[in-house]
Amino acid sequence: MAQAVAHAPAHGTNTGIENRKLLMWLFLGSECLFFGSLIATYMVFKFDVIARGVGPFPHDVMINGVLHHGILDIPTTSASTFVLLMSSLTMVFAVYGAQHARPTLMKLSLLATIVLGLVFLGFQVYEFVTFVHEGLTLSTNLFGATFFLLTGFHGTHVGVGVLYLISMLAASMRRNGLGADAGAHVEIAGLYWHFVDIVWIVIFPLLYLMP
Amino acid sequence: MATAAGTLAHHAESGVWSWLTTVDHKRIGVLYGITAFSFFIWGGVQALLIRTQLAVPNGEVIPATLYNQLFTMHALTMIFLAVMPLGASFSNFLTPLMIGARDVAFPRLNALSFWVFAGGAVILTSSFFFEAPGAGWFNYVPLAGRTYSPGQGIDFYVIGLTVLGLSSLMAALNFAVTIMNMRAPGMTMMRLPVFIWMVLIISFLLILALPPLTVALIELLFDRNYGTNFFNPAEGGDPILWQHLFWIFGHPEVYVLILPAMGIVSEVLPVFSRKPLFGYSAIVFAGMAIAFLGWAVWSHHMFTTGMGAVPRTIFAANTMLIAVPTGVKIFNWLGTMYGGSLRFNTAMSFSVAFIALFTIGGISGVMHASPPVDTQQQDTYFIIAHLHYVLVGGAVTGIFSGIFYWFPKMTGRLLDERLGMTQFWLWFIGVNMTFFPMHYLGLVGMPRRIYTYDNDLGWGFWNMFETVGAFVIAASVLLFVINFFRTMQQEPTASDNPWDAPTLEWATSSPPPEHDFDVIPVVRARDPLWYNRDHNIQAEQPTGEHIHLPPPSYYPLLLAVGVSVLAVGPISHIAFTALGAVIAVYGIWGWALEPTE
Amino acid sequence: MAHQTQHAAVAQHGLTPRQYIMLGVALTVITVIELAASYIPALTPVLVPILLALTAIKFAAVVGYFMHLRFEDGLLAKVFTSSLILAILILVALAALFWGDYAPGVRAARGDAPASAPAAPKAH
Amino acid sequence: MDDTRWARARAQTQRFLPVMALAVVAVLAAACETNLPQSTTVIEGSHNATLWVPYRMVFILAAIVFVAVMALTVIFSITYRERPGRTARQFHGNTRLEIVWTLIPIIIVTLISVPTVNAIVAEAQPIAANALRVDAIGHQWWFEFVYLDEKVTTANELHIPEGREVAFNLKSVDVIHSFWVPQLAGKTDMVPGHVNDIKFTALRARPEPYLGQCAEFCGTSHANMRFRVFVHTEADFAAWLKSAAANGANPASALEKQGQEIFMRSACIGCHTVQGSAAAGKVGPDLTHVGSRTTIGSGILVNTPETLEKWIANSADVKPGSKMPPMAKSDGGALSKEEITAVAAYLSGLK
Ligand code: HEA
Ligand code: HEA
Ligand code: HEC
Ligand code: CUA
Ligand SMILES: [Cu+2]
Repeated sequence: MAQAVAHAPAHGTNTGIENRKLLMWLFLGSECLFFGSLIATYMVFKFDVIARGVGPFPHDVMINGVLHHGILDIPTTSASTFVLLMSSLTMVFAVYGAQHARPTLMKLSLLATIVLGLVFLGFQVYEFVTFVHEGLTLSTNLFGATFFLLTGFHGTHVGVGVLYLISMLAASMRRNGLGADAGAHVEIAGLYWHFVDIVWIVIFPLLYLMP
Repeated sequence: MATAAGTLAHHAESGVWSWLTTVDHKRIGVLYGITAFSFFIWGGVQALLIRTQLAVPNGEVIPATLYNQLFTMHALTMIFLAVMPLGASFSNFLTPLMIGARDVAFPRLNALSFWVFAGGAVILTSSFFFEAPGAGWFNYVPLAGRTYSPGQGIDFYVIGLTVLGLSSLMAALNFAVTIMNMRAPGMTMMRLPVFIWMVLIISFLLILALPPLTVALIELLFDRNYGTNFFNPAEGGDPILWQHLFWIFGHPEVYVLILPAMGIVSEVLPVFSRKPLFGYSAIVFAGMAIAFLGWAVWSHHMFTTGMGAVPRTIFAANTMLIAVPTGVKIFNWLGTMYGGSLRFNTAMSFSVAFIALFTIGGISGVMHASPPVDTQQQDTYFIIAHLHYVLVGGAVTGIFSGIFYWFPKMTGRLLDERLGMTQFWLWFIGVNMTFFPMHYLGLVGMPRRIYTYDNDLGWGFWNMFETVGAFVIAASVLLFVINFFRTMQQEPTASDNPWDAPTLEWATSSPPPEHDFDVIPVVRARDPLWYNRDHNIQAEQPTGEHIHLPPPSYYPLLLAVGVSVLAVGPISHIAFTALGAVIAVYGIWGWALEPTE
Repeated sequence: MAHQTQHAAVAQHGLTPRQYIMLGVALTVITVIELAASYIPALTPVLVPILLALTAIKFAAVVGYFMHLRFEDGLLAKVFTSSLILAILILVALAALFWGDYAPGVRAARGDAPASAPAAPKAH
Repeated sequence: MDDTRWARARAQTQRFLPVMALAVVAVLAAACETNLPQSTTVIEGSHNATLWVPYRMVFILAAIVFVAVMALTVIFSITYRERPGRTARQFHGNTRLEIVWTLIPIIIVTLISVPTVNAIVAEAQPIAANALRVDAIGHQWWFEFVYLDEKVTTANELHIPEGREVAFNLKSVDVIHSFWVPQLAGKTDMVPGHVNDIKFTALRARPEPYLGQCAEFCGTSHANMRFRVFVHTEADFAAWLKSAAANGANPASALEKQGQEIFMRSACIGCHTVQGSAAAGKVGPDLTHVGSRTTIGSGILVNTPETLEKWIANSADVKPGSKMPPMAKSDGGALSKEEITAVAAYLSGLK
């Protein structure tokens, strides 16, 4: 089977894990701490806006008998969450295509992933712009600061991922594509992409759904 | 010679350009070493200025603001630009040699780490031309916020540390992969030299500890420049959050500083005791236990911030527990000396001194691990005594031991022993003269970070004494510098294994050829060369097989320039960010497309 | 060197395309459940545990199958999960430290009220 | 070949040793200092007494470990020195020993933990019913003390009764400071946005003050942020409270009168309070009884009319970074030399 060749295990490593793959997983471990710290900041200040009564607020709250409407747009964000989830699915197929010597599947899936990533970023830009119009900025209150920092850094990661995938797609258009190593290249890009997705899997319920 | 062994692709051997584009781990190690030692002297000069100001009560040598910048930059220089990269110098030079590999897993990434480090060092140090940071090395807010530090100093701190952190992260990832994946046949994990174990542990510590610092730095950057209020109590922020995030990084960081020295000592002691390391596995597991526990103690730097009784108790207990694995190491080193035949040359003397000096620092650490006791010791010279005993008496002493031990391997020359022993005694006396009285001064109430003190507090004598001690240390360091230059002028005469040492780096020539080993050695035991010696096993013969080495590349340098220029945007003009980004993107593309065959 | 690399060949299985799609659908369904749960007032008291549990499942599914971690050498799983656990522990510790000691409510009660009445002992 | 080299080096260093020993003795003889007003080992307050229990325990155990490790290092270094005919014994470890030296530190650490936890619990006791309540507020670079029930405000010099608990709320208006009177109590930080607390009982009244010092780096003049604590008998304290609650004294001479006028029409009143006058500023220390303080500038200058003049003329001269602007005309202020003399006289009279 052609598959066996494309899957050739890394040569000469003691663990049998390819160097770059090990590097990526270690890096993702580091990223856990990075987003962990950002989320910790968010959690530490979670109740501060309510305690101090300085809006805009993330969710509907009653303060001194007055109902303040939450600023978070859950339906829209659910849509963008779905988009990002689907991008993970298309990414899986890009890896699958690369590893099973099906370059067209790989390229189309990469393209789909890029497009979905861009759509997600579009949602985020829209959300940020709306919030700024409604008076939520970095300096309005700690919800603004923690929200923009956390989702902003997630968005930056998505952006970097999109650039990464575009480079990969461009490189795969060359005469000999991504070369013999295509499977590994795309797989490692995929690891990064999925990680960015799971960060959102955590952020979405934490920020948007929990009261 | 090197070329006889394999058909080696040739690269430029000398000249500035060859150093700028090198991806050879040994050369990168040398670059780290020379840069870091220069910064050690620079940090030492700052320390001498500090000591001069404190020599007498109401000293008037250095004004308050400059003094505050000096101790801040002294600590930053010593920690981030001297001791950490000195550790990196050893791990770069030695890791592939000691595990029997031809290079690290990602040679270009390795070069990038160095150049990004150089960029960060330039950024941080250049602050002296504008305004140096002056809020202490742990940079507590709100003092470090825009309101109370309106100048640019703190921005240099933030940018400099972020860039340096990036460099360390890349290096740590690289070394973790190298050690896990690139070992010679037979080099199982439990045969790894202890030094390599320590490098691996440090790599994990850095990979996991740097992100919280980065997040703290980003939040401070935003607070200072983009209007957020993470640390501003007036708007609901909390200065304590900075302390937590900083020390979540900061405590693992101190183990990053000490573990290389512990690794060095574990290599040197057996060689000059002429017997195997006592309790190898205990030492390795103790190293892991230290690294593991090191995550659960950070708040011991915050015992006086008004934490509740429960967290204080928990953090105190965890902190004290670290004495247990560390004690295991100390006693195993003593066990290594026990029954040996100790040859007290310079390398060995520094290693034995390490045991004594580090223990003193460790014990004082356990003393202020008790929160009630710490309320009397925190922010006094007792802490300064502790930190210098572990850092100077520990880390730097260990590093000197390593320099004397591996110098023949690195340069083919043996450092002069007479100068070496004189340096050692000056060092040992100077360190104790400078830092031991600090315990006493702390206990009689001298706070740290004061540029002046009154005559009638009874601190004058010992401060003068310490200042004299600091100059004794300087004399010692000066002797080393002289020794270095004198030795380098001589012909390389060192044999492959002048110490009859057991580890793989001594199986190749001194200095090693560019490809490290003519034939990758096979490892049969924990002390491979001793095993081979005792079992009369000859080294494998070269096969003439083609040895592939990665070609030099200027992309790491270019990319590092891009990153550094990009980073100074927030403290200069946004145009720099744009320019840096362009350079960086170009660098990445060139890097990705550059053939490595 | 061959002996070192042999066991690597066993790795690299993964799911079939069909299974991937099924998993994608399942993840979407879980997301919908999360969303729905957050809109049902009756669930409010148990919403946090529900969300945490569902998030954990999604997380594990993506990491395990999309990222192939289930089929990789155990070392990778160890590296990643230990990092993740550390991150979670630190997050929990910080939340506990701040909510326990310095939470806004606690702060207001302890702090800005002038200390005319004997303040409660600061036992965490 | 290396052998002769290092043997020679060793001979050299050995000649050096007696000289060193002599030096050590000489130095120790020269260093006998008895007056240590900020020493943490002098116990004059209940807080310091509580923490002295683990403190002492820690010291004793530390000394034992220190002596043991140093002794082993030195003994091994001497006994197992390389010598003709010696060969190193080859062994790899010893599990029983390994267990022993794991257990010993565990025992030591447990011994330290017990008094530690006891002291932490003792610190967390509720405040005594008759406690004196004081807000201690950190400013860059001075301390403000507000007696909550007595409604008295003072700065840099704290007066308390002996034998009665004093309970502090520790606050800060700007950056983090730390409240520390080594002989009475360990330190606790003053963190903006938080209110920390510390309480202690001074064990005895004495004429000379206890020295306090800010113990968290707080900027330029952190070194100059000191304060004094006067411990009185209960009766003396009551008298002090009474005088401290009174309005600022009226000027007693023409010069003082002139000084008062200048003070009241100058920038001073924007920052300083003199009770019973128009001066009600809150930026700087309360000056109602500044004349009765022994020091000014948070404990860095003895309080005399001359030092007051110097301070008012340009406080940054004596205290780098001082937040009080220079007042002398020569330094960009509004007051002439004579005017400053008058103001200083007025302030000296505010007993
Ligand atoms: C190389 C760096 C290094 C190392 C290894 C250590 C090791 C330790 N440190 Fe240290 N520490 C610093 C660097 C380091 N530290 C620095 C830089 C600061 C100040 C930061 C600042 O404020 O600027 C600091 C501050 C610091 C504090 C905060 C003090 C304060 O600000 O109030 C505390 C408190 O608990 C502490 C504790 C410890 C402990 C318990 C250890 C332990 O790991 C030590 C363990 C070792 C031993 C105990 C010796 C050997 C053991 C035996 C011989 C066994 C038997 C011994 C006993 C049972 C006691 N350290
Ligand atoms: C690795 C870390 C490290 C190292 C190696 C050192 C080394 C030294 N340190 Fe430092 N120090 C810290 C880390 C370190 N320090 C930290 C973290 C702080 C806390 C900062 C803070 O509060 O924020 C601190 C603070 C600190 C203080 C307290 C300042 C204060 O609180 O006010 C003092 C005071 O004496 C001091 C002194 C010294 C001295 C004398 C040395 C000596 O060992 C230095 C020896 C080196 C030399 C003397 C080099 C000289 C060589 C020459 C001159 C050669 C001649 C020149 C040529 C050939 C060109 N240090
Ligand atoms: C902008 C505010 C400001 C103005 C105006 C000002 N002061 Fe001050 N003053 C301070 C501050 C702040 C301090 C505390 C400085 C320190 O100790 O670091 C202080 C301290 C003092 C002290 C020392 C008090 C003590 O107990 O240590 C005296 C005396 C004093 N001021 C007198 C004056 C006089 C007289 C004037 C007017 C001529 C004046 N001040 C104007 C802010 C001000
Ligand atoms: Cu206030 Cu230091
Ligand atoms: Cu620590």
